Amino acid sequence: MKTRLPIAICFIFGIFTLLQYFSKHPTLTAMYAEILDWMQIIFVFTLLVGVITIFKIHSGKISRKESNWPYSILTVLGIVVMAGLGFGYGTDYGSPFLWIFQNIQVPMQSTMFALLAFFVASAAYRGFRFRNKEAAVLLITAIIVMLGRVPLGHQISDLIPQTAEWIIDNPSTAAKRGILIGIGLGSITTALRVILGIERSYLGGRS
Amino acid sequence: MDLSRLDRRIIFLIIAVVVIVPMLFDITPEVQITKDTQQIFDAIDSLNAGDYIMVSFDFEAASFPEMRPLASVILNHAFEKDLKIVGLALFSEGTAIGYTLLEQIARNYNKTYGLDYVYLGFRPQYVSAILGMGESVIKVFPEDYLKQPLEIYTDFLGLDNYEDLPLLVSIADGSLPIHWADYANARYGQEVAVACAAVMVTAFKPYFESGQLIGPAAGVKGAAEYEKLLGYEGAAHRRLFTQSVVHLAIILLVIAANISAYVWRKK
Amino acid sequence: MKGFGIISIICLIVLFAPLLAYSQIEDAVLSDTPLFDTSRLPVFVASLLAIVIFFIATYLVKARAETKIRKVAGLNAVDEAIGRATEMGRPVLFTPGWGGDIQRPTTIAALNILNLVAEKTAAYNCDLIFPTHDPVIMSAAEETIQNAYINAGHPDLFKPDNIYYTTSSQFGYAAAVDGAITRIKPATVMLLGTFEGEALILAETANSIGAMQIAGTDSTIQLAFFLVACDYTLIGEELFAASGYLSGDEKIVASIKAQDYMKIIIIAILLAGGILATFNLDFLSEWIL
Amino acid sequence: MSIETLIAAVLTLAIFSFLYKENPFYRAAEHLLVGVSVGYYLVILVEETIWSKVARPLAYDQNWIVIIPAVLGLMMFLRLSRNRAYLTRIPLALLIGAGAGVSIPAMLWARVLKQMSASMLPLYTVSGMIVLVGVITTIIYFYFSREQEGWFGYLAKTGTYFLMVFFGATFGYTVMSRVTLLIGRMEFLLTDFLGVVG
Repeated sequence: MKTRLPIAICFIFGIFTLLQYFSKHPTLTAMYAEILDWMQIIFVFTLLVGVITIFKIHSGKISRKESNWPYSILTVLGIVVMAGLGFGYGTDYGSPFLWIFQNIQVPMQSTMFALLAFFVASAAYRGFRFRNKEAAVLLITAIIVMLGRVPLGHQISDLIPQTAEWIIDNPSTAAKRGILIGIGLGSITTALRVILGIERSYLGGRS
Repeated sequence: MDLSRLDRRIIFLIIAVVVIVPMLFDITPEVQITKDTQQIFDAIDSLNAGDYIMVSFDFEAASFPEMRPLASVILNHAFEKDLKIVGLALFSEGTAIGYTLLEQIARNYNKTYGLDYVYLGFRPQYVSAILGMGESVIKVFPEDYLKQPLEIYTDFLGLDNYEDLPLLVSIADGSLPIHWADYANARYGQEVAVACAAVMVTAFKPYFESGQLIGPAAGVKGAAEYEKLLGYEGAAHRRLFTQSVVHLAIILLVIAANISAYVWRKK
Repeated sequence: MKGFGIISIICLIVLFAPLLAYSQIEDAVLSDTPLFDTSRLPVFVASLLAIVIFFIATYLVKARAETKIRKVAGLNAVDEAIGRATEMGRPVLFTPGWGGDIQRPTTIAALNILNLVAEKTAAYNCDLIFPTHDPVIMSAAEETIQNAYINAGHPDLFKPDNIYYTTSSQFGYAAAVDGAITRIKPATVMLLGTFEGEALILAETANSIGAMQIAGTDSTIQLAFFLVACDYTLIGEELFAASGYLSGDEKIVASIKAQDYMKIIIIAILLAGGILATFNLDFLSEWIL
Repeated sequence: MSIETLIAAVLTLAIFSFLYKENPFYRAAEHLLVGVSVGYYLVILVEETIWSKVARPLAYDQNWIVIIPAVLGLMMFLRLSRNRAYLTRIPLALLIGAGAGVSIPAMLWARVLKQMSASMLPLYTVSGMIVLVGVITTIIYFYFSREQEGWFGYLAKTGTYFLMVFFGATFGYTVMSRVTLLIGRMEFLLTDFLGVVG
């Protein structure tokens, strides 16, 4: 019962959503929309569980005075203040909730994203080596495209941006399609294994 | 010394220097206009004063640095042409940013909210929002971002659905333009132009080739080209110089590492 | 089959509830719409074909007990990676990326690998840390890891606090995992799942503390970054084949075989399509789309 | 300088300090970012979903069906209990099963059929030929039931070269976006915060 019921539910919902794709029948479409709503509702409740686990982990750290416990206060405070302001004073333009979002959350998020420029450089520095023929192809393509995307490439020779464009349109697109087809096939068989209950470690069975 | 085993922090420092130093100089490189940017420019330029244009801010907060110059050129062009702008956002994170930007640029042109532009705000579940506006915009957005009923903006009552909308621009950092193409264009025949992050261009390519999407103006280079078409050299131009220097620096670093590794191996 | 009756009744109730909700839809619309949407015929044929091939492959593998598949470098490294962590007395960190949710087959494939990794860390008594951006993935991972520890005979070693939700914000997640990597200093970092912009941030940080990195994703853009920055990278489909490799389970190997049979058919169709297109006959490519 | 700029600049520098090494400033910023962003998503998602999809339908439309997903959702809380945690498998099974069912036709269409159809180009053009050879050899690279030796290995090797071109091109292409983001942040520090440029 502990594993059979989940596997049965998985099978029924899987088959239903699979078959629904092939029909525009309003009843089936409505059922599908309803299931999508259910999925969202379950997600939000699970988010609450996630928030509780964050609280548990951080309050545990604070009460046990584990290493770095003062930082945990910041996390707990962040959640409580944001939730309090959001539920209490709304999320509209000019609300304190939005003020914190724009002046605290957004700058930090975009700075995290900007770290990528540094990491791109260090990864390229370390990883782009003329080790063998494959690595050479990788290196040379990357350099051509990097040059071809800025005015500098034009200034050296018009051939650079043209080559970059050609590479992206032809050999690069071909490989991308091959990768996507492979991913498609892998996804389909994985999904089939899930629906048929072959793969079920997350449902309590041995896979 | 084997340069190829350099401490990563030295690389970081080099990158920081090559970003900061070029910014201190006011150098604007010569930009060549590509047909993609020309296409979206022409699409907006061919509209008549008083026409509606819908601008969807389809990006998240973290990518604002890349999207800002693109959003600026589009809004500048639209205000300059006296188009009536209808703004909205399909990512919750882009909502406030879109409004702030619209307000800022509107001020430069002395445009009035409710008369020359409105901001509808955010709707979750973009597919149903995109489809819904094909039937009725006011049904999807009964109120604007400022919580006013949409009916009070009499200048915008002429906009019922996509039929009254000659052009929609999606300013996107992700794959939302594909949804605009699949739902607004394929089903309702809505013309959709795209200003997007540079990384997304390859993903959209088939849609541009088949004419389902117009454009794109992509990344900082697209924004700089657009600035040139509008007849000024703004933020994107200045950035493009820095951008070139950084690209060159990364390439030189890679070459240096390779030469050093080769010499070291020989020893 | 005790309990089967109850199970079916519950399932039927659960499934037909939405039907009941919409039973009042206008009858005219109902009778006017055909049950089958003919514009989706190509996908239907392809799905049917895929399912049939899946069953044929399962039958063939069972009948011939043929399980030979070629080696994939990244997968052979998994054992080495866990062994290394055990030797160094440091944990393994596994994270499925910000781009996926539980509905995505990639996430399921990552959880399958997680299951096998967890059985090994349980056997070696090596800590396994699993931060994620999605609360549902957190729940599924906890279930997976707990079962793996039970199956490995070490339920006592299971630490639920090591599987945690960080935040749904992309760069909040990146900041949290980066922080965890630099503070915990895991010997091995496994980045398997759907990644977006955060991919290289995590890979480079893992490299900076000297961790061995095994990456694998279906995000084509991030593959390039992983390939340059990581020790081992599972490219696209290799990630899906991984659990078959690692477990050697007959049924999973069969599905890898099924993928290969489909590839033969796809190549044949592509060749035929190319030749037809050369003579300006587009009906094949047009029918497919 | 406004208080907003000062706060944003301090936090920006705290995150950038991670590049030197992990330190108390980064650690503080990281924990704050996690907390604030969890709060943000919590508020947005609860308002969008629990209010509009559960509470309102129950209160105004008397739509009793939403009790089922609400109960399934509440079952997820059993994750927090030691001996009833297995019951969370039921809502999980619904999510995983429905997701798997949706993905089969979607993946077949977008990832397989669409890509195939786009690759069927006339072979007398250079790009038609290259695309077809590239797609087929890449697929062969991913063929698992055969060792990559002999003529088969040769084809797979050709596939690897195509893959390397793709990875190189993607890398080069993406650098542009990433560098732009850094320039944006630096502009903020130099212009809005320090007032050096602009």
